[in-house]
Formats: sequence, C-alpha cells, structure tokens
Amino acid sequence: MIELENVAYGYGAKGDAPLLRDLSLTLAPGSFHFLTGPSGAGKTTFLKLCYGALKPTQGQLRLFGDDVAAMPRDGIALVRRRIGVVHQDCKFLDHLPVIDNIALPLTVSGQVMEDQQGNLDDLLTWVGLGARAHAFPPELSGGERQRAALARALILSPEVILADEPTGNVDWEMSQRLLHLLIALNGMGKTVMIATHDLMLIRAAKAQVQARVLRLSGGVLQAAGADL
Amino acid sequence: MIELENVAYGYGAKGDAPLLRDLSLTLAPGSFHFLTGPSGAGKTTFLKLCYGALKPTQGQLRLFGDDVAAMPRDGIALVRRRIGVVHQDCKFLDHLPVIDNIALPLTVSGQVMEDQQGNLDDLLTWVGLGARAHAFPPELSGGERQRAALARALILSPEVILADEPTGNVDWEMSQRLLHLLIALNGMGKTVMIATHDLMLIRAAKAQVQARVLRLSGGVLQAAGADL
Amino acid sequence: MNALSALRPDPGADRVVPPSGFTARLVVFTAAAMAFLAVFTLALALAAGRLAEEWDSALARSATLRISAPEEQMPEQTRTALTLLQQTPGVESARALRDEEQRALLEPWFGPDLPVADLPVPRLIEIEETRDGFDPDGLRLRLQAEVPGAVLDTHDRWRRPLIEAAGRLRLLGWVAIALIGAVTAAMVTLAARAALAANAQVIAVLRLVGATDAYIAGAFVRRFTLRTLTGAAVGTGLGALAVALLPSGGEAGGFLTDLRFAGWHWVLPVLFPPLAALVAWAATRSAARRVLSGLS
Amino acid sequence: MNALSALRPDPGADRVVPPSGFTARLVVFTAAAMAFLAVFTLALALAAGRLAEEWDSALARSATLRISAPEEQMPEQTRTALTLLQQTPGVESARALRDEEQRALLEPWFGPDLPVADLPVPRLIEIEETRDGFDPDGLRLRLQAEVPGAVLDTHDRWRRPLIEAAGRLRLLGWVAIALIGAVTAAMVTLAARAALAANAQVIAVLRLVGATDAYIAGAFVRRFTLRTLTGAAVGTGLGALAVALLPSGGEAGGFLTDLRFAGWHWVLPVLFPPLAALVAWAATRSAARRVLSGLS
Ligand SMILES: Nc1ncnc2c1ncn2[C@@H]1O[C@H](COP(=O)(O)OP(=O)(O)OP(=O)(O)O)[C@@H](O)[C@H]1O
Ligand SMILES: Nc1ncnc2c1ncn2[C@@H]1O[C@H](COP(=O)(O)OP(=O)(O)OP(=O)(O)O)[C@@H](O)[C@H]1O
Ligand SMILES: [Mg+2]
Ligand SMILES: [Mg+2]
Repeated sequence: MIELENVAYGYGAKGDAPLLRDLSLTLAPGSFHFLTGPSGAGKTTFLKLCYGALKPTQGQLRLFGDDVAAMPRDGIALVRRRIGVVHQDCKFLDHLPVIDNIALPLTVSGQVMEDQQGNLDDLLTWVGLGARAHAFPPELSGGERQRAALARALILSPEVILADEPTGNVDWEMSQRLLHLLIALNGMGKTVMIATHDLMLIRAAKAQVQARVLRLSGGVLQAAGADL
Repeated sequence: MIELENVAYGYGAKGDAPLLRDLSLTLAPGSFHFLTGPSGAGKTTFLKLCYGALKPTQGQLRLFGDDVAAMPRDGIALVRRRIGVVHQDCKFLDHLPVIDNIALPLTVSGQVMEDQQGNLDDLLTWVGLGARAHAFPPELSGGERQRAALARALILSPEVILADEPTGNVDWEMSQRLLHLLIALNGMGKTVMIATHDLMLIRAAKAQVQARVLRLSGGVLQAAGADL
Repeated sequence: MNALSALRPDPGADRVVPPSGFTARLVVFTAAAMAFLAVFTLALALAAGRLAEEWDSALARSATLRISAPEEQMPEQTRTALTLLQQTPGVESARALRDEEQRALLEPWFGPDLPVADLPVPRLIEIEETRDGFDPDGLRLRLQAEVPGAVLDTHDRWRRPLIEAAGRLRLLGWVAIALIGAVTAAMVTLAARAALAANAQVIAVLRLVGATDAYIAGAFVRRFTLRTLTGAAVGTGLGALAVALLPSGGEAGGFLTDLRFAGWHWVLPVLFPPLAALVAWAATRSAARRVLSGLS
Repeated sequence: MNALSALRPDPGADRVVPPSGFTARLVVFTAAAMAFLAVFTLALALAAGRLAEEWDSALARSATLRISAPEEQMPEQTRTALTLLQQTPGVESARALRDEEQRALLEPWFGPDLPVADLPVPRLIEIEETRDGFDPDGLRLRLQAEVPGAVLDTHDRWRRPLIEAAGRLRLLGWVAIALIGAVTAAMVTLAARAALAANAQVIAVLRLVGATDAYIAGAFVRRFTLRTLTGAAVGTGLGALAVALLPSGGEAGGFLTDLRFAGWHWVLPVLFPPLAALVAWAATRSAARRVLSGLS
C-alpha cells in the first residue's frame, strides 16, 4: 500500500539537516501501526508524506504502487480518496453543517450523498455526533471536531486510515470507543496508522490487536522500547 | 477575581434546556483548579464565560468585581488583558512570526515589545520554542502551537490563567514541564484553571499543589470523585 | 471547461465554496455599474457618430455655386455652369435657385421687400453631391475656364470643425468604452484572486478530501462568471432603460439631445453581458489556475 | 477616530492586519481607474461648459437691428434708433455698420462687386448687450412706435439648440462624475466589508488577546483610506497627464477639440484624491463598525 525506501524530508527553510531521514517502511494491507515521538519530532510530517501532501526530498515513496515523485496533482487527489486522514488540526468548511462536511469526500468525488445515507448515519452514531449532525463546525467542541474528522476520514471506506492524534481532545471513554472503531475497521482488512502521544491508548490497543509501535526521534524511525 | 452566582448558559439554537446551569463558583486569588468532564460537557463554554467571551443567560458573573452583563465591549477587552487564556484551538495570526504572535497582547495594549524582550525570551525558552521563534504559525507542529498559545497567554503577566486542554497535543515530558510552569506561576500568586481530559496530568499536579478538581457533567458543576 | 459549461450549475461543487456575501456583491455591483456606464458611453459615442455623419452628409454633400455676371451674360453662364456640373463626376444634381428662394435667403439681410429681379444679385446654383463627392479643386479649374463669373462655395470651412469635434467625441466614447471594459476585466480578475486568496483554507480542505484542481477551479469560475453575467445584465438593462427614457430633445437641436439608440444599435448593448461574462470566465480561470498551482 | 488621524501610521496596528495582496490591489486599482475616468469626464464637462458659455456670451450678447426705409428717411431713422438704443437699459453699445462692413457681410451672396451704396439695402446696426442683456420684447415695442422700418434680430433661433446641447453635455458630464463617485464609494465599501469578512478570524484572534474595537477598526480604516488615497492620486495624476497631453485641436474648432483644463479648473482634479479618501474613510469606518458589532 504505502512503501518508503530511504526517504528523507526537510522543510526548505531549515537549510541544513533534513527533519526526517532514512525512513524505510512498508505499510502492508491489514497492518496496524502506532507512531509516537516527542512534540516536533515529525510525526505529522511523516503522515503528510504518506498521503502525498509532501513529496520526499530524497528516496522513493510509493502509494498503491505508484511513485509519488512522478505523480501529477490529480493523481494525488485520486490517491487521497483511497486514504482516510484524520488531521491533527481538523479543518472543516465552516459554512456547511457537520453532516455535509463529513460527506464532503463523497461530494468532491462526484458521488451522491443520498446513496450513502445509511453509512453516514451509522458513522455519526459511532462517533457520537448523531445529535450534532446539523450544527456548524465552529459550534462543535474540541472533541466533537476530532470525532467529525474521524467520520470524514472513514466515509469513503478507504483502504488506509491515517489518524494524527485522533484522541487528543476526547475523554478516556470516548478514546476507547474510537479505538474500538479503528480496531474493528482493521479487522475488516484496512490498514491503520495512528500518530499519538497517548501511551495509555497504545497500551490499551496492544491488548486487543497485533500493533507495531514506531518511534520518531532525532529524525529517524525506530521500533519503540519494550515498555510499549 | 472570578465569581459565578447561579449562572446558566445555553446556546440559543438549542432552544430547550441550557447547556450549563446552577454554576456557582469563586476563583479566589492564588487558587488552582482543574476542570474535567466528558467531551461536549461544556468545559470550553465554561471558560468562555470566565473570560467574558460569552455572557450568562441567567445568574450573575463578576470579573474583578464588575458584572459582565453591564460591561461594554471595551471593558471586556480590558478585562482580557488581566486574564491569560490558552484556547483549545490555538488560533494565531498566520502572517506574523511566532514571536510576534506571542507578543500580540503587548502590541494591542499599546506596549512596546522591546521593553519586554527579556520576558519574551524567557517564556520562549520555557515552552521550548526558542528555535522556532521566527517560524510562522502554519509551520508549527500541533504541540508547538499549544506551547506558543500558552506563551501568548502568559506574556502580559495576567492575574488569572485559564488553560483549555493545554497538553492535548504534547508528549508526557513536555506536559510535565508545562505543568511545572503553571504551578510555579500559581506559587507567585496567580489564579490558575486548567480544563483537561488528562487524568494523569491531574494526578501529577495534585502531588505538587493544592488543587481543586471540578467535574462538569449533565450541565452542572460537581466536585470530582475521590479517585482524583 | 469551456465558457458555456461555466454556466451549467453543479449543486455539489457550488455548495462547497462559501457564499462570501460581500465579494459576491462587489462583483455583481462592479459588473452592473460598469455596464451601466458603458451603455451610457456607448449611447454618447453613437449619438456623436450619428451627428458627425449627419452633418457630414448634409454639409459636405451640398455646395453652392455663385455666378456674378453682367445681366445679359447671366442666363448663358448659368446654362454653361449647369451643363458642366451635370458632366462632373460626383455631382448628383445641380439646380439654379428660383427668385423666391433667393429672396428667402436674403431676407434676413434686406427685409422682405427686396426686388431680387431688379438687382444685380448673383445667381445661386445648389449642388447635391453623390456619396463619394466631387473634386472641388478640379471643378474650380474647369469653371474658371468656362464660367468666369462663378465662385464655388463648398461650405467646408464653416462647419468642418464641428464635424471634426463630433468625430472626436465619438472616438473619445469608444476609447472610454474600451477603458471601461479593461477596467472591468481587471476588477473581476482582482476580485476573483482576492476571493481565491481569502478561501485558501477552503481550498486546502477540498484538496485534503481529494478534490481535483479542475473541480475546485470550476466552482469558483462558475460563480464569478454567473455573477458577472448577472451584474452586467442588470447594469445593461438599467442603462438601456435610462437611455430609452431620456427626453428626445424635440426637433430643434438634434445634436446630442437625442442619445437614444437607433435601429440595430440596440443590438450593441445586448452584447455587453455575454462579453463581460466571457471576460470574467477567462480572467477567473487563469486566476484560479495560477492560485491553485501556487498553493501547494 | 477622525479622517486625518486615519493617515497617521501606527506600525503595531498596521502589522496585525494581514497584507491581503489582492484586495489591496483591487482597492488601489479601483480608486485609480475611477479617478482616471472621473478626470476625463470632468475635462469633458468643463469643455462643454466652456463651450456653452462662450457661445452663449458670443451670441446672446449681440443682436442686429435692420432698418429698411426709403432712402431719404434712412439717416433720420438710423439716428433715432441709435439714440433710442443708447437709452435702453441692457444695451452696452450700438453702432451702425459702415458700408464696407455691410459689403463684407453680403459678399458670400453677391460677390465682391456689389455697389452697396447704390442699392436699397437696409442699414444694419450692431448691438452689444451688457451682462444682463436687454428685454427684446420691450425694445421691439418702442422701436415699432419710433422707427417703423426697424427689425430686431437677436440671433437666438439660429444657435440656441447648439448652446442647449453643449449645456446638456455638461450636465451629462456632471451626472457621470456623481455616478462615478457613488460607484467608487460603493465599491470601496464592498471591498472593505469583503476584507473584514475575510479577516473574521484575524478579528477574533485580536479580540481574544484584548484588542478594543477602535483598535481593530482603526487598522482596517487606516489601510483602506490610504489605499484609496494612493489609488485616486495615481489615477488622477495619470488622467490629468493624459488630458494635458491631448492635442489642442488648433485654432479652428474650439469645440471639444481642446479638453485641457484651463486656469483654476486645474484645482478640481486635485480635489479628487482627498475626496476619495474621505469617502473611503467614512465607508470603511461604518463598515468596520457594523462588522465588528455583528461578530460577537
Ligand atoms: N510547513 C513547515 N515549514 C517549516 N517547518 C515546519 C513546517 N511544518 C512543520 N515544521 C516543523 O517541523 C517539525 C516537525 O513538525 P511535525 O508537525 O511533523 O511534528 P509532530 O511530530 O507532528 O509534532 P506534534 O506532536 O507537536 O504534533 C516541527 O519543528 C515544525 O516546526
Ligand atoms: N457556538 C455554539 N453554538 C451552538 N452550540 C455550541 C457552540 N459551541 C459549542 N456548542 C455545543 O455545546 C456543547 C459544549 O461545548 P464545549 O466546547 O463547551 O464542550 P467541551 O466540554 O469543551 O468539550 P471538549 O472536551 O470536546 O472540548 C457541545 O455539544 C457543543 O457542540
Ligand atoms: Mg503533529
Ligand atoms: Mg473544549
């Protein structure tokens, strides 16, 4: 699905050493990964590489078999429909109600929302937003935004789910619930990668699913210590 | 400092029962409070009441002795200079570098940035943003944004500090460090209130400071259970 | 996407771009105001043009030949002159004025009782030119030889400056219309780019959920094209109405007192809205492409 | 905040509002283009006005008295008429034309050899009016009684329509300038409101850190006022330059062939930029107040 070979990435401005280097990893179909590391280590940057928002400055990155370096912009748009992303800052279209925001991937890929109504309702219930479906994004609480972002990431039934700190603003029970949803989706064959600081979440997940924990530190990717 | 008497608040649209009701609380100078509760319980709404962004629909709310109901808009602007707020969504002016964003409360209150340069540098070092001072907000990682928001809240040496989920996006070490900063400020007589889901953070704090833990649930404020 | 498909609505894509009240109103208003100004300027230019043409044809196409000769040679010289004129290319018709006509012309100077017949007044011959006109210098030479007492007066020096001025006014009008068009195009482009820049975050969200550039650009282009079309149609309509309601100025003047469109000229303002929409389409499309390839 | 303080920079407040490239350019460009158009329209209106006045004073202030009488009564009647005219209020001077002058007037019709002295041609008296003019009907009545052979010709009916047309053109010009001014004001207002709406988040951030409404409004108002001033100054400068560089049109016509400003008229375009800035200031200020009290 997603294959990195000696990938490096640096934000131009910094000049000298790249932020990330020597990244080699294959996200196999059906795998479950956690990505952790201190604030500013490059977790979000790593995920951005994985969904084609950034292109490696070195090395090779293949999404569904295609090299991103050679991919036209529209190609990346199409790839994004196969990867559901929960962004750390959860941006929405503030002029559309939550339900339309969640259905946005359907809209822009030309699918009719009505056909997916059942799917949409199920998702809203799962993330506990049934009652807030017709509110506008600025009227949501922090945790509600994160849950809406998760629902939006899942609406197209993507093959890969990349979640960046999906539980940073929700309480423990809700985070358990969202984790169960992701584990269930993984059980249906989806590839899942979660970037998080929440070590308790990782521990809880490892009790339920075969998950690999990766740690970004000093710009390189390592397997996490035995405590996780 | 901040006194609530039977305050209720409801977002107009919801119609029926108010989101929050029967809130009575006094944040005495030098006190340390935690506010917890499930996602969507109204923690952010409660803090917004405390810094005058929302006005109670019922009851009386006094900020530094003045009733907010009777306060003109400019009065609220002045009150805000005495209350440092870390917002959950940490919004910045994207066209100004981090350092200018952190100094923004100085700028809008007509103070000269140079006079506070030492203060500013100390703060940047404390929150670990010394190296990123001249980056622009969109170039920050999630955790860096939260730390910048905390620095901005503290720049005017406010008497009250309200922090909404200030550690949702930072790792454990960093969250301990930020907690120490807040505890140190509390030691200097500042009033602190932190809204958080992070029970581990609350536990860590209770070991170091005399903190009261409040829980919002079902729209009312309760003292938290013995486990905290 | 071509210009026409920009008018076909796409409810999905149209909703994802925020309504942006004031930019919308700004574009509609700009298009309307500029179209209104353009219609008025057009009316002025056309009226000036009509005037120049009228004067030109009324004056330049008529000339007067004045024959002063001793009484006895008069009939002979008049006849020679008429024959010569009839043979001159560019002369439509030539005719000696009757006594009453000459008297009417002289009345302002001499009063009604002038005995024209008894006076040594010159004989006046009125010449109508064809479209192409005759060559006055050639005619003068020939007259000099055959009708010594004849003086050709082509009226030119009297009203030529007026005709020139009307022509200049018309030119000024067309230049102003071109200017208004260019200004409108620039304003729509800038408004479109401002709207795209203001919606950078919307564009980012759309990109993240897998929208293609064509989809995003389409939503903006459609909106701006439609708004410009609407605005220009309203402005043109109001302008045309105002022009049509202008007082006709009566018979007297004729000069600029009747700004109203005549005949097929009504077609010209009708062309404004589609032209404006086309300009807006092209401007927004290139703006959208530039902005979209600029935002990563 | 008053209009002048809107021009005093406040480096802090000016930085907190994002530069917003395209809205800025849009405002500067709009102001410039509208000022340019306005300068041209002004030049046209002033030229039309000059023309109307010139014609009016040249024509309406002169009249002709024509006396037809038997040869022997002529000197007597002429003298009576002149005396009478000198006593008429509103008549500046009156003077009988000399024979050569009458011959020159008649030449176009009769050729140069006309023996004016031997003909029963009427005597022409040229009348110059004062500024206020005389009462033609009253004069006619008195003449009828004392100089039976006199006919008063005030030239009115010949050129009145032309003067009227020039006056109309001038009116049209002023209406167009008022329209351009109103359109500019509306555009600046809409652009300001669009910018305020696009910056809702910036405003929210500023509020959260304790900025007062006056501070936020000031930053926007200052910016729009300055931009409008700059744009209008550039547009006015270019327009005035273009008008000054227009060909003078030579001596011949005088009618609209010389659009250039004359004398103190140069002051008028210089007023445009400050006027535009004042309009922008008022428009942005009310827009900012409305938006700021709208956003909670
Ligand atoms: N667009 C950008 N331009 C320049 N530097 C950037 C940009 N985006 C991120 N950075 C920097 O790169 C580093 C890694 O950022 P990233 O967002 O990947 O961190 P992260 O691991 O997700 O951190 P967090 O846990 O705080 O979200 C940070 O120091 C950040 O400031
Ligand atoms: N502007 C608004 N208009 C209408 N409803 C709102 C608005 N803001 C918040 N709400 C609703 O009020 C409830 C409480 O929101 P609030 O942000 O206070 O929750 P919270 O306790 O901070 O939650 P979280 O832990 O997820 O941040 C939520 O259900 C939210 O959807
Ligand atoms: Mg991150
Ligand atoms: Mg909250």
